[in-house]
Amino acid sequence: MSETVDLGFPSLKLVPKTDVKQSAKDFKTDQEVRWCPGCGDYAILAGVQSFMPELGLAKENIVWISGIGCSSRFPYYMNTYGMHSIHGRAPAIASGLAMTRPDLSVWVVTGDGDALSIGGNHLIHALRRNVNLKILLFNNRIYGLTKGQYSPTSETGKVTKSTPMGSLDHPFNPVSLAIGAEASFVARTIDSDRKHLTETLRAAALHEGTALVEIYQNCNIFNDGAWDPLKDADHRDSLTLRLEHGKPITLVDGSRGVVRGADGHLDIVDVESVGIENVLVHDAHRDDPSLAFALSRLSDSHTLANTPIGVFRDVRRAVYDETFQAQVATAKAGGTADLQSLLSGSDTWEIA
Amino acid sequence: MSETVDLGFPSLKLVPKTDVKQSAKDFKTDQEVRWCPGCGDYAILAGVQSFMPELGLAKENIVWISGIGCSSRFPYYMNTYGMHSIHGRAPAIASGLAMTRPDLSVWVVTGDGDALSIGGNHLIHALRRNVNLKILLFNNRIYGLTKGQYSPTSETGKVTKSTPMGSLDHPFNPVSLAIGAEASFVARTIDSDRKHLTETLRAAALHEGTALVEIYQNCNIFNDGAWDPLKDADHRDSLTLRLEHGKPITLVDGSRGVVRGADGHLDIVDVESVGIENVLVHDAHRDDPSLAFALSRLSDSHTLANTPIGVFRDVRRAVYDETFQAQVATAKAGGTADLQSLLSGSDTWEIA
Amino acid sequence: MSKQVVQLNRVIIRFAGDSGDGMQLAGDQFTSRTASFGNDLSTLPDFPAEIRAPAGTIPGVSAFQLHFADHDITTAGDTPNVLVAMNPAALKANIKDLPRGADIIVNTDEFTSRNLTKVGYAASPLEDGSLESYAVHPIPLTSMTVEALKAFDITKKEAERAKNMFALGLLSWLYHRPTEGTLTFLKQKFAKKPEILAANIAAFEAGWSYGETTEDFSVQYEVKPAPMAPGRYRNISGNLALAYGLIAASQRAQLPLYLGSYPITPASDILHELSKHKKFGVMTFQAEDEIAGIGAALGASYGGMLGVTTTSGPGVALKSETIGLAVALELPLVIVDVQRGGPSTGLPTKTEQADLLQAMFGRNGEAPVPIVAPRSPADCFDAALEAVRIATTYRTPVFLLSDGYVANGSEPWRIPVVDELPDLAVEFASAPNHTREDGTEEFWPFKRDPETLARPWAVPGTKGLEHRIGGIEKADGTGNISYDADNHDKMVRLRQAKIDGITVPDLEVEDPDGDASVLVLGWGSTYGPINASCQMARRDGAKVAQAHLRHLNPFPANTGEVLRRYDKVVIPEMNLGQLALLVRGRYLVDAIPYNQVRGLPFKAEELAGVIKDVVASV
Amino acid sequence: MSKQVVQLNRVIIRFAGDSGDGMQLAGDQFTSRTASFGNDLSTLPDFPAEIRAPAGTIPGVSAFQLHFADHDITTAGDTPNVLVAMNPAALKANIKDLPRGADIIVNTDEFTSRNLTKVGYAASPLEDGSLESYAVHPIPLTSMTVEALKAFDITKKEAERAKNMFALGLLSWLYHRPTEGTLTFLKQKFAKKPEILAANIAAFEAGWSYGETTEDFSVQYEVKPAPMAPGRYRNISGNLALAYGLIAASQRAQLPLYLGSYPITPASDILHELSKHKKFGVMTFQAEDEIAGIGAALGASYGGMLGVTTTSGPGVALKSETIGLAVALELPLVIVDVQRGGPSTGLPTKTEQADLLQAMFGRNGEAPVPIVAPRSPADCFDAALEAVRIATTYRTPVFLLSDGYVANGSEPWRIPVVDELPDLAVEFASAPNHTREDGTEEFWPFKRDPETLARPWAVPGTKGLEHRIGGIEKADGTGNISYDADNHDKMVRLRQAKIDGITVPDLEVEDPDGDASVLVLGWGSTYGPINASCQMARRDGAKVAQAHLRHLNPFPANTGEVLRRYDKVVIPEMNLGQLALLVRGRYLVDAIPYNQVRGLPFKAEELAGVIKDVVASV
Ligand SMILES: Cc1ncc(C[n+]2csc(CCOP(=O)(O)OP(=O)(O)O)c2C)c(N)n1
Ligand SMILES: Cc1ncc(C[n+]2csc(CCOP(=O)(O)OP(=O)(O)O)c2C)c(N)n1
Ligand code: SF4
Ligand code: SF4
Ligand SMILES: [Mg+2]
Ligand SMILES: [Mg+2]
Repeated sequence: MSETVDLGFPSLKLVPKTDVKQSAKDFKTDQEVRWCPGCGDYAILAGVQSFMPELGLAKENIVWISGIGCSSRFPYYMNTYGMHSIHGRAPAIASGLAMTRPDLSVWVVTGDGDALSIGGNHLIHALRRNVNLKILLFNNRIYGLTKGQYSPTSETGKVTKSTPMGSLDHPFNPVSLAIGAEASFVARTIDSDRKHLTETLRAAALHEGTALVEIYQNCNIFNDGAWDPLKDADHRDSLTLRLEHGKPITLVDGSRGVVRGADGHLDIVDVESVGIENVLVHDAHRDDPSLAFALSRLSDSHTLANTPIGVFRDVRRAVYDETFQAQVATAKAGGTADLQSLLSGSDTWEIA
Repeated sequence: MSETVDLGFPSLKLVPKTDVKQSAKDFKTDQEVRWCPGCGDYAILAGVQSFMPELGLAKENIVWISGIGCSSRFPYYMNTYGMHSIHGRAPAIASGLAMTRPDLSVWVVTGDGDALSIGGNHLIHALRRNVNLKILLFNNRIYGLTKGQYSPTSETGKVTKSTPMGSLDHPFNPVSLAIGAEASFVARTIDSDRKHLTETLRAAALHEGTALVEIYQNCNIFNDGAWDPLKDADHRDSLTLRLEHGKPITLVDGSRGVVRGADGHLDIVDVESVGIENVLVHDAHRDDPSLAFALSRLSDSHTLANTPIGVFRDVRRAVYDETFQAQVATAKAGGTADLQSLLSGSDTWEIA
Repeated sequence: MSKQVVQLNRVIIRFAGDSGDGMQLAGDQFTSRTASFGNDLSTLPDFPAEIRAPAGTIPGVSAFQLHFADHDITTAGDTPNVLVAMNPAALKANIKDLPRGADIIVNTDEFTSRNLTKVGYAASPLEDGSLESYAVHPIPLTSMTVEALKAFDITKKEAERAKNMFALGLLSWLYHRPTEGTLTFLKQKFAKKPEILAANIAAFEAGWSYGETTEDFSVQYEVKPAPMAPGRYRNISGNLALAYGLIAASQRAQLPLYLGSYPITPASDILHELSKHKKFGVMTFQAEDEIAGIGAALGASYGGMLGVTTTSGPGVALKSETIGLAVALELPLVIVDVQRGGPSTGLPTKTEQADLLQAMFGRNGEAPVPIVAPRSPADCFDAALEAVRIATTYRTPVFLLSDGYVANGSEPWRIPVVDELPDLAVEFASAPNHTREDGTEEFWPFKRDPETLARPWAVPGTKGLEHRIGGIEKADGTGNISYDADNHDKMVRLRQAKIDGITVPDLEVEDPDGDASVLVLGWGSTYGPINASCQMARRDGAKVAQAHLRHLNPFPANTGEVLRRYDKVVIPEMNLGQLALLVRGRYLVDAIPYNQVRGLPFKAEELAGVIKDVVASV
Repeated sequence: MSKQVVQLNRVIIRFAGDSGDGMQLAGDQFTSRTASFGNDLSTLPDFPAEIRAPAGTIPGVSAFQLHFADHDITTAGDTPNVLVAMNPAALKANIKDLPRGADIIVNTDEFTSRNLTKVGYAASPLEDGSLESYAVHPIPLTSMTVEALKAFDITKKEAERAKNMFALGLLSWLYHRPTEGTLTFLKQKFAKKPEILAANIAAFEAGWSYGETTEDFSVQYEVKPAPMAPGRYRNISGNLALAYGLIAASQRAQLPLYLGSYPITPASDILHELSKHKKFGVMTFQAEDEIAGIGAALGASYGGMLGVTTTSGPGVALKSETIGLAVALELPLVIVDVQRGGPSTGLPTKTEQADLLQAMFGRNGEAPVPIVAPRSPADCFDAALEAVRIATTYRTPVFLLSDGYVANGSEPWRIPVVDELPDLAVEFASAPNHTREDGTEEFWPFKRDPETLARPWAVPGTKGLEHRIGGIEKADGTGNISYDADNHDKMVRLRQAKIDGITVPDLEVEDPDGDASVLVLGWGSTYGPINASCQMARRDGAKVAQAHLRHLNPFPANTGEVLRRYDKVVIPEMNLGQLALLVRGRYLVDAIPYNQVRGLPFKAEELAGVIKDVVASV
């Protein structure tokens, strides 16, 4: 694993550094991993475990908090502090921890049901507050742990145990939702693409504030192949749009790219016909989230054509835990805290 | 009140029509209105009561459902069916009613705390599902009923009882949030502008599916003047952007208008300098919500400069209650429902 | 070769293997055949919370137990006569439950040293003599299955997967089970995969033949059909019976059924089942969470549907506030709680009875809710009808308190004749119910029926009855908001009186000799084990009576009187004494709680011991 | 003109007017002066749920009652000696509580025919003789105030608003109250509005002078200071005392206080208060809902903070699931429930004790939580310290069960000396606590302290103690996930034993003559009324003892023994008998519940009657 000092991770500036060399193995626990063989969660776990040393943090200052779902078993397998909480509430619990303990690096693992169904409210509020949390949303478009009901990201018409005639709900686009909820950082990556996963985790870790990373994850038992078009070697490069700050936004195979149409909306056209210099250049740091939002709308929820992968948005704005702690510090600096005089107040009388 | 037959209200096609001529008075109840004198809720109530006859519906087929908050007292004052439920849950309760009773016109009244704080999750899910509900969100940027704590729409830095040193949260923009949550109809209007309020209610009523109407409302007790810049005659016309489908988007006074900048994002410029023909024309019916989203970002949360008012987005997509009822109808058409044979199943034996 | 046939009264079989070994399926099939053969039976599936827990580990073991007999039985049995152990973990996890002499069929292919170490066996129990008090049948199930299927055009993995069918075939032979149903089932299941179908059938037949040919099995057993009341029967699980009960109630009430639910183990199957029956007008809505689920159901009830919500304990906790609203609104609503091990996430796939007090009291303020609990899988059907009767008659939310054991267990069910089911017809309000002093008529949403104390159910769309309801205290009668002190006191008492006044059948006592001095009182799924244990205790001379509460709120009117008839009352519960607290507090009877919180039903024999001790102490 | 001065032992004053009339403020000021004058006192604010309910209506009446005396008192009093009625609604709403001969000061300006009709007075009660058994003082309060302020540069509306100061001035004169504090208060309040300040002072003085000059008042009253234990005193309300108690506990425990909360009446003021004290390291977080509020608090507790959440009944319902998680995680957490009228939204601004059973049982599974309840406003301070002691010592969520009466009422409080407060120091785990067979050391998050059964609190950031916790059942000791049946049973019992084993002080009995045959048992805010009623009953010769439970779970060890000492036990509660159920169920004592659910505290006299009846029946 590469040196860690360079990156600096401003978001983790208050977290103690490790003084030993770490490897992925240091982040493994002795607990048996209880996912189905072949589950995409394994790849994500391995990716995270090998990325962790890069942070260079004291292991004991890292905390993983999850809700409930297959994905939410994650903390048991990370040899750091961890809490497997209750369904949907991890962002709230993690917020309380992160706000009060700036010396910790707090990570949340959640699923498409956990984060977007029961936990939707906590998620959008964490995003707008911009608490220093890194939220990994494992999206398999299904409820895994409860054995396969459709989820808020399932495509309309999905036949599941609870929807034998097909689901009716229009799915959320987690990236659009997050941007609408004032997110300062939103990215998307894929379980099977280790390199991209690592890059994305790094970008999230570097971000100051809440970072939401949507990870397309395969549930091979209840929704096998949900993301196959983006994975199989024959199609993926012609379906996936790579978002890289400062680079033109094109499909991985370079054939088609994103341009701004006459009426302002984004089109996907043949790169050759317009010239690469006319392809929209990605700007993840724009204050105005409208471009990021527009990019999030390019993909087709059924065919997955034109699915952007990478960092949609990454901007710096006030971080909740910082301002939260700053108010306490200001108050403390403003005078001594004398409990006795607080209790007494100003209006007292004496009985002899 | 004008004739009603013309409008047709496709969203209400299954709701029985009235055969008597109604007036605002028909929608008043005998209950004393319990808002503070001067509260913006009065104006909205009056506006709604005088709009109602336009729908031409049988009064008994209209239902108002609310959560908890000052605004949520609304149903008590509407002489229709109504339920004052619990904090944040009105969209869920109303969804159950609307889904099962296509013959009803179901309206939800909620506040910025009720809808966006405790009720955020139900709101975003109602929007993505597109249940045939009209949701009026009274936004006074404060918790009124609990006596003045900041709300999810309060500007950052707001000093309230719970935030003596100023609030830290970055506010939600309800329109952006709704669009991120896949809303098919989003509009904004102001309590004091009766004409615009009525127009907006009409547009919402015409919409098939969930319509979210954000109404800027003054709480003269705990957040007096929150929207004053958009109300007082001296400033409002130079701060408010009027959104009207098919018309160029300009400030009400016409001085400045919205144009698409070179890098694609929206700018507000002197109309004279660019010419009115170059000002962006509003298109509320675009499938792609990106323009509506970009428009929602134009206003400044503190100064209220460039606040768009009107219908941001109004598109037709599958309406949940329709598809919901259609599945039931299809199933019913597909065979007779024989309870006895259901109970028996296929694997039985007889004991003589 | 025709073998000796031994007649047995009853048999307990436990299938155990990895989560992926198909034990639940094998168990289900054996059960279905046993049912249609006419035995009485009772089943107990027991599986881990993970979808596929780690292979070969003890926590990963998935088991299915079946008890069948030529007479009336009420439990899935304590100690298996036969254990099918697909791997060392399955053996280790289950051996302690086996009586000496029990048959153990082991899949020797899995007894590799790696698998043995994984579960902490130093040496193979098949070889170290530790199993000598059992009748061990070591069979290379996997390889024999693969061998039998080598002619088929399927992968090795697919072939290996059919080993559960081999085991099922063997067991079916051993207990003389009919085979046709299993074949029909396989044909349906693999209709679209003919090769796999053929392979599974072949595996099943190979297992059957193996039994017939191997010398390892010298006898074949037979369990005669049990005498049952005449009628048509089927086998049914609790969740299925509960779903059918709700559908039947909806039909009998002529109210469309609307389910608002959020998936949670072990309740999800009710959602799954109900969502299949749209043709009965059943509407199901998978909501964003439990709160929305019950909210939508309440909204539907308000609109005149039969609103239902299904969940388990953690979901009930989330629904509490809305249940309180339903109490205040006085609208019908059925809340199904399929209890599981707690607290918190607890043991999601295990059973427990620890939500009784949550159901009674888990809301702010005085908010009484009736509670009905089924006693067995088939009884879920009747209990559902009863819950609906109470909800619609009294305009109140009702708890239907099932549990994991009842929900997943199954038993034979005499199929009811639809026309004989209770008539649950409901009347909506259609006209004003109050005359003002000036003679004008008006509608009072909180004017009560003098007998039931129920308020009128006036659904939107009813002309002239427009009114508003809400969670704030309402004036008696008019339903307008009221902060009046006396009115509040009155309304609190009226709501309580309404629930207290619900007519429920008297508590019945089973005391064959009529001279018992000790009463065993239970509720819910403990019925079976308590019944079995009382029978055992009686066989050993103990004078003991049994009574079982279906209604936990209100209690039957004669409850106090019944309890006071006995010197001692024992209350066995799968919690720390919840019914005991209620009964003691209400009737001041020094009831003795006997509690286990093991995620599993009581063992009848153990419970019989407890009962005999109490009887002896009188 | 100097008037006759009459000495009184005690006085009860009730201020009543529209929500906008400033009655709460006038009452508060009168109370503060009375407190610093040295009387014992007790207050009862009573206001509608609306911010400004409709003017002139009965539901819109806002009242403030103060009872003060030259001796120890414990209630805000039953029957006011003086009523200040700012309008006809205030008169009508309160007249029934007045004893004959009571003084009524009415603002005649508001007795217009429109206002009279609004509340259903056919004729003016000031003129129709209906008030002849009272001493009515008709005063045009509004116009006199406006008149007195005509020199000021303020609007008429502003002048009218000062009428509460006129009334306060008059009452202050009537009861010889010091004036300085009121002037200081006004100076602070209107520091930025000098004209308004001057006007308010002028109004106050005008009221005072009016008393002195008018012939309507011929006597002035004096109530001597009450003898109290030596020390420095202040007046304090329950919510404030509770907030201070939490801050003090945080300081004494050296744990930063973290409040995660969502506003709700009547608990919001605790959030407001705590948010002012960041300099004590107090952190407050207004969350998006109750679930997030408790979630964040639990997260903070996990991180080593003193996690607290504050709410009222409907909020508790929402927090239930997370409370269950806290029970499973065994982390300290204080849950403050300021009870209000229920069920559902109920009566948000009124008091009730109907959340006791919710606090006990409102969660799935066996999830015991200790409960502490303050008995009076000042006692909230001590109760908060006690709740924190239990939470941190036993690593458990704890309920602190206040109510609207205690929260908003106030009384004199002897200011504690900080150094004499209990030491609540906590030790975090810092090293491994278990030695493996091979001699290596490791950390077991669920290895318990043998005495308290508490598990170690190992906060993130502690090197070498990395571990994972969660809501699934954990293996005893290691804390690893465990689905084992025996382990679950053991863990359920261990969690229960931990709570049952909490050391709490014995229940004390107050029985001055030591020969009582009847015990009155209470909990929470009923202390004052029960105490007063027992004193009344004793004065009338009834032999009665009083005991009051501060700890509702676990009960003090001697509770059963105490209860059994008496022929009869009466349990008065502002619910339908919740403590009574627990006590009866636990101790099989035939305790007699006496219940009122009126949103208001018991009246001592009424309760004394009940007690005397019971004593007479023995
Ligand atoms: C309060 C509550 N409601 C419901 C459940 C049941 N439940 C557990 S996980 C889950 C959904 C899991 O879906 P997702 O978050 O997508 O995770 P996955 O299993 O797919 O990784 C549900 C409904 C629960 N544990 N708690
Ligand atoms: C479960 C629950 N939590 C909290 C409350 C207290 N509460 C009532 S209204 C409200 C906020 C109201 O704000 P908003 O929705 O903006 O309505 P407004 O009063 O401003 O119209 C709160 C916190 C409650 N009634 N129920
Ligand atoms: S059910 Fe799906 S998501 Fe869950 S562990 Fe198995 S493969 Fe993974
Ligand atoms: S508090 Fe504010 S929002 Fe509520 S009624 Fe009064 S003015 Fe209106
Ligand atoms: Mg999922
Ligand atoms: Mg508001």
